[in-house]
Amino acid sequence: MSRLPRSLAVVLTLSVVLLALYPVFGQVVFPNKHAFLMQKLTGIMIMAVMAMSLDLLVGVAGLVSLGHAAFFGLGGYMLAMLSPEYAAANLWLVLPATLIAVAFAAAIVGYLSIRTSGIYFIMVTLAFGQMGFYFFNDSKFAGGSDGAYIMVKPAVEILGVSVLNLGDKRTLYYVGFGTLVGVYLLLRVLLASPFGRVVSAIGVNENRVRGLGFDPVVYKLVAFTIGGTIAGLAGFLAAIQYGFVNPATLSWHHSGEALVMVILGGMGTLFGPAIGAFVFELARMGFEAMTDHWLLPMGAMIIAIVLVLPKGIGGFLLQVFSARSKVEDGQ
Amino acid sequence: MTGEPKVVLETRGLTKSFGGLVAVNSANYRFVERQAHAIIGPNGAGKSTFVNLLTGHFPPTGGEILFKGQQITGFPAHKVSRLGVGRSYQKTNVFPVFSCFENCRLAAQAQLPSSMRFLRPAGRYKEVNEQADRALALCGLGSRRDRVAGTMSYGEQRQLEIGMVLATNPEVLVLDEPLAGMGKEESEKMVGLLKDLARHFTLILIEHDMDAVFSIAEVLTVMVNGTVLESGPVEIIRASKAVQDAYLGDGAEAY
Amino acid sequence: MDIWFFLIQVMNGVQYGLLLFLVASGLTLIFGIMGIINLAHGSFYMLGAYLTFWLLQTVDSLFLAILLALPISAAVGYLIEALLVRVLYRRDHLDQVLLTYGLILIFNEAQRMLWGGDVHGIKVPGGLDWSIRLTETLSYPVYRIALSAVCAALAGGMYLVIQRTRFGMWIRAGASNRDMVAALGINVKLLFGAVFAVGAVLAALSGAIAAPINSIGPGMGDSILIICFVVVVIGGVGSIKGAFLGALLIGLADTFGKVLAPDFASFSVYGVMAVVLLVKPRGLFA
Amino acid sequence: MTRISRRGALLAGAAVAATGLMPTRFAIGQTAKVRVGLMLPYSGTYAGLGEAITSGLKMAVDARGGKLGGREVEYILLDDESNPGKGPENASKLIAGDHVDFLVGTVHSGVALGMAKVAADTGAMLIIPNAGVGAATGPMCAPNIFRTSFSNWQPAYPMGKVAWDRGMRNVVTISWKYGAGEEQLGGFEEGFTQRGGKIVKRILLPFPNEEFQANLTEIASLRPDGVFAFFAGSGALKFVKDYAAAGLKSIPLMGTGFLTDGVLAGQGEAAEGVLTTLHYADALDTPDNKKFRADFKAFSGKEADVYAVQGYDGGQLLAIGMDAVKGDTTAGSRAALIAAMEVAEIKSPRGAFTLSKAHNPVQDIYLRQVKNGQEIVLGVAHKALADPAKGCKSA
Repeated sequence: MSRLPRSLAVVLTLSVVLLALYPVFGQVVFPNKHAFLMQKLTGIMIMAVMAMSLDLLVGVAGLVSLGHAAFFGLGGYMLAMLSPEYAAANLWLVLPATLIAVAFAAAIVGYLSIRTSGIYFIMVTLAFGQMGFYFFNDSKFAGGSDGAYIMVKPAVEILGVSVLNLGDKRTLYYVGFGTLVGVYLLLRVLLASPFGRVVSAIGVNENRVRGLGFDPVVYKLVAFTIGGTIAGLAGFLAAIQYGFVNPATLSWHHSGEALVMVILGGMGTLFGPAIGAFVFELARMGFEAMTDHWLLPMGAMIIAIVLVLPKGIGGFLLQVFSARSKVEDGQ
Repeated sequence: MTGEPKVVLETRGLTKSFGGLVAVNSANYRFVERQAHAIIGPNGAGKSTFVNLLTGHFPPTGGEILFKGQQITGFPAHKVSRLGVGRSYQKTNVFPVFSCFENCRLAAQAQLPSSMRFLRPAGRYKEVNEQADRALALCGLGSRRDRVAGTMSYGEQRQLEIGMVLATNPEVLVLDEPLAGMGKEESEKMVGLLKDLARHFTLILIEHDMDAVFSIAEVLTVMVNGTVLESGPVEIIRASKAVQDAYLGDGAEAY
Repeated sequence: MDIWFFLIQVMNGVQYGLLLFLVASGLTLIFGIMGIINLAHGSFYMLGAYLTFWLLQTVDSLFLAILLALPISAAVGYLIEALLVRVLYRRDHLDQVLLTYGLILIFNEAQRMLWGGDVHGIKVPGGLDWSIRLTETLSYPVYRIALSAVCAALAGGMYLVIQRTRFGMWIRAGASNRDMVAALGINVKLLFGAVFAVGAVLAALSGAIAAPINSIGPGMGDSILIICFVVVVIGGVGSIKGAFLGALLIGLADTFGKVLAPDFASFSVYGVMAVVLLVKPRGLFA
Repeated sequence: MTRISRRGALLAGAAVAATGLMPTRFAIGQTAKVRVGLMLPYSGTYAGLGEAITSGLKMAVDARGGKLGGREVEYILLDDESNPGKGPENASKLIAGDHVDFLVGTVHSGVALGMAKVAADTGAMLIIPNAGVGAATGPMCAPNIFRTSFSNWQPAYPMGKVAWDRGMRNVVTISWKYGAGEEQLGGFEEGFTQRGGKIVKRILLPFPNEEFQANLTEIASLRPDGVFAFFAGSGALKFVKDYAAAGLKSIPLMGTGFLTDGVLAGQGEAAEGVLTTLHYADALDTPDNKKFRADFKAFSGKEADVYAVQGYDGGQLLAIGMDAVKGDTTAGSRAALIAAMEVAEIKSPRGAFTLSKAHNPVQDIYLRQVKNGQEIVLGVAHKALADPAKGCKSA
């Protein structure tokens, strides 16, 4: 991934700072809606993490998955299953355990699906995703179709002293924010690494990469596993936020929404899918507030964006800002 | 180096059939170190299939391939490439969104023991960078280092294609129609480059342009319908009546 | 389960499979020829059912209602192709996915605005509203048999059209090479518009003729969509023959899954798909 | 795009700021409206149910001059899409974002559980006007959670006795494989087997699969004395039709009222003779019910159904509570509010009922049958039935 145009980097940084400061000024700007908006933004940031993790597969490695939500959901279910019923789980134990379990699941699903490609890959991932959905939907031990509850949020303690109260909305907001920024930076580092370069190249022309001496299957599998694990992290946080997991979080509808966020935001740009998550969720919120028939403007908006902005919002921003920086450079 | 000519790459009875159609039929080749070996033949003669077999892109139906005496039959493409058999493609096959340097750097990166490295930026591997720059210089694109590949002229992209192969640090270069679709000027430049390369590498060249072939290659093999019609030093084959009848005449007309 | 009931279950599976084939055939046609992943295919299925229900309130004959619903569906399909889909041919598959996803939302909302959120049923037309006695306790509804016959006849017709006619030849050519179709001097725009309309009609027809044994309600298009994709992919994208076999396979898997392994019934369909694709990564007839 | 939505957010913010000038807390004066959040399905399969509940509740409030405890009422409607994945999020939105005094909802059990979870966490007042999930007045029961409808067990249990009394000994039960289905089948099976009846087979289909043919064939081969089914909405419509078309009418079909309510017209002749139990019947021949039905028709333009009744009773329960505290919704009078609601006797169109310790109605369950396309009330199947509220600590 090439570096972002400087002016775009500035704009994005400013947006992130604004997001970071929201809990401070939100009370003043939206006195009535503040608590709700903070909660909503927390949820959106978690979805943005999910969208970015999917972008690693779809936009970078060219692996269009329609089963990504399975890992998101699994992350949440792991927390629900590992939490004692009426006591707090220890985050330092449940988080790594969750991530390992999700990574394991992603590696198996990836190993089986990566032998197919194109539309077949989409469908195989869909099949595995739906299997995951039905596994939790039909099984008794995790609440079946009614879902399961995490009655007490995990404790974050260092040497027996609580350092973070995940029950506090503002704390959770910053946990979500930190995860968003952290995952973005992590993925940037990853994409700049030798591994990331190979994966990016696979997304462009897999056969050529093979000809150069790399085995694409292995790289795709590792990328799939990393993406799935990050989605699991997002699902883990989402489960903490509402103390609730439901099979619907694994279903293809949820995968589809994440995919829409990625395409809408601009595949392969990483920041784009995060923006896509914000646009998608905020637009839905806005349209819902405006009209009962909110699906109509929502559908129209998606169609308009796909017709007008072929590379998504992120691609559009890149285009605008790189044109501008050329002007600035006197070119 | 003197003495016995050393065979780098060899095929024995190499055969590939698709369904009922035999594309390559029991091909026996010996590619000698630092020799430029051209394979010519009419369209559909099985040249490209042969290249794909040689570089592991297709598994053969029968026969074997030996690299420095070692069995590599059925090795996948990435393994063959890492052993030192680099190839270029008939259709331009560079990464258009990457810069020239990045194209070569990625190719050079294949020489790292493993690319499963996740944290240190790829651009900070000094030896990889040096190798990429060497390859760029060799293929004549040193001045184009930071150009985005997709924005360059067709001829330059073909050059870059060769540069990428060079960056993988190969011993054998398998070039599939490097001159295809090039204008006269571009062609001349490329022929010059190939002549240069012929001094350093074992060259296996698939090409239609006879003038280029005669000026570069030392050994010539003519393939027709999947089988070897004739093989030997360029001058001899060039004079061979059978070859002239079977291929060169038609080929010249068709060209 | 004795042999008699086993055979009846096979019949159930085949009947369900034939219906699935009819819906999926339009999807695989559009998919194979135009390279378009049409998520809105299920919406046309819904459209056919609702149009039939709506027209039945005025025309009083199921046959007539279906006959009237088809040209309307074709027109809607053609318009969507001409106004929206056409813009995206040179684009990435995923842009088409996004576009047709947006269309689903619009279709669903339009359905709600036009016909409300209630669930409706259509009476089985007189003459077909009786059952054939199979065992002491079980009868088989004649309408289901008629439905299977129609689906089978359409499948046969489709086979003939594709194998024997010029249109079919274009279709086969288009599936393998889009540029070649253009080279043959065929108006590709018109061909694609027609194919999209035909796909829409096939989906609408399925929704319409299945309406008497189905319930007509919101979201009916979404649930059929996924199962159709499963069918298409199992058969091999673009292959009508594959869709036919895939549909029968899924119909039988669903039927026997429910009876023999009820705890894994939901798995059965997806399990079959996963296994097929792991063995033949491009479907049965790619 | 981002710019537009940002502007939209600013506009919304300005609007919010404007309303923010008005006092929302009772403490400032009785001018503020009571905020009632209706979180119900307004789209999708259950949209009609959501609308009926809304109309019923509004009608109850309008009957009191549009006021609760002397305060005007403001409704905040939110479409829950029957999406359990977003249940807690939507409930939080109403509580934290819209500061509702009462949360009312919903139809889908999974969503209702999410709401109950949020209500338990935040202490918000919740009234469930439909979802029958047992846990809401079972393990998750709480002082601030009320239900004016039924528990899934409740309408199904009395059918067990009915089946036994009618001479059935071997019965097949069938439903979708999800919470409500299994709870309803459980209710019937408990009532039937405790008298000695035998469940030949319990068939559970993947939700919301509507292709029943394979299972109907299976039922035919099992030849039971009767079949008890729980389906709702389009599934109910289709199941009853397919059951008849498969020639199974010689085997009596039973279910809870959801098998026929609202879809009877679509089922047509196929529904003839189907036996159902429910806490309400459209044809209930009481003055209260007749008046309610006439009023509801005038109020909403639609025929009343069980959902309208449940919404209406939700409104009545609200009114009783708010009258007791004279409209004071502050924390100080919360205990009084809850106490008044707990002992309320609600004059429902279904017949008067009270609430159990777990806050679920203690109500009569009627036996109904479809005759000549009409639902006929055959009598009371079980008088003043209370849900056992398994797992509820306060019951």
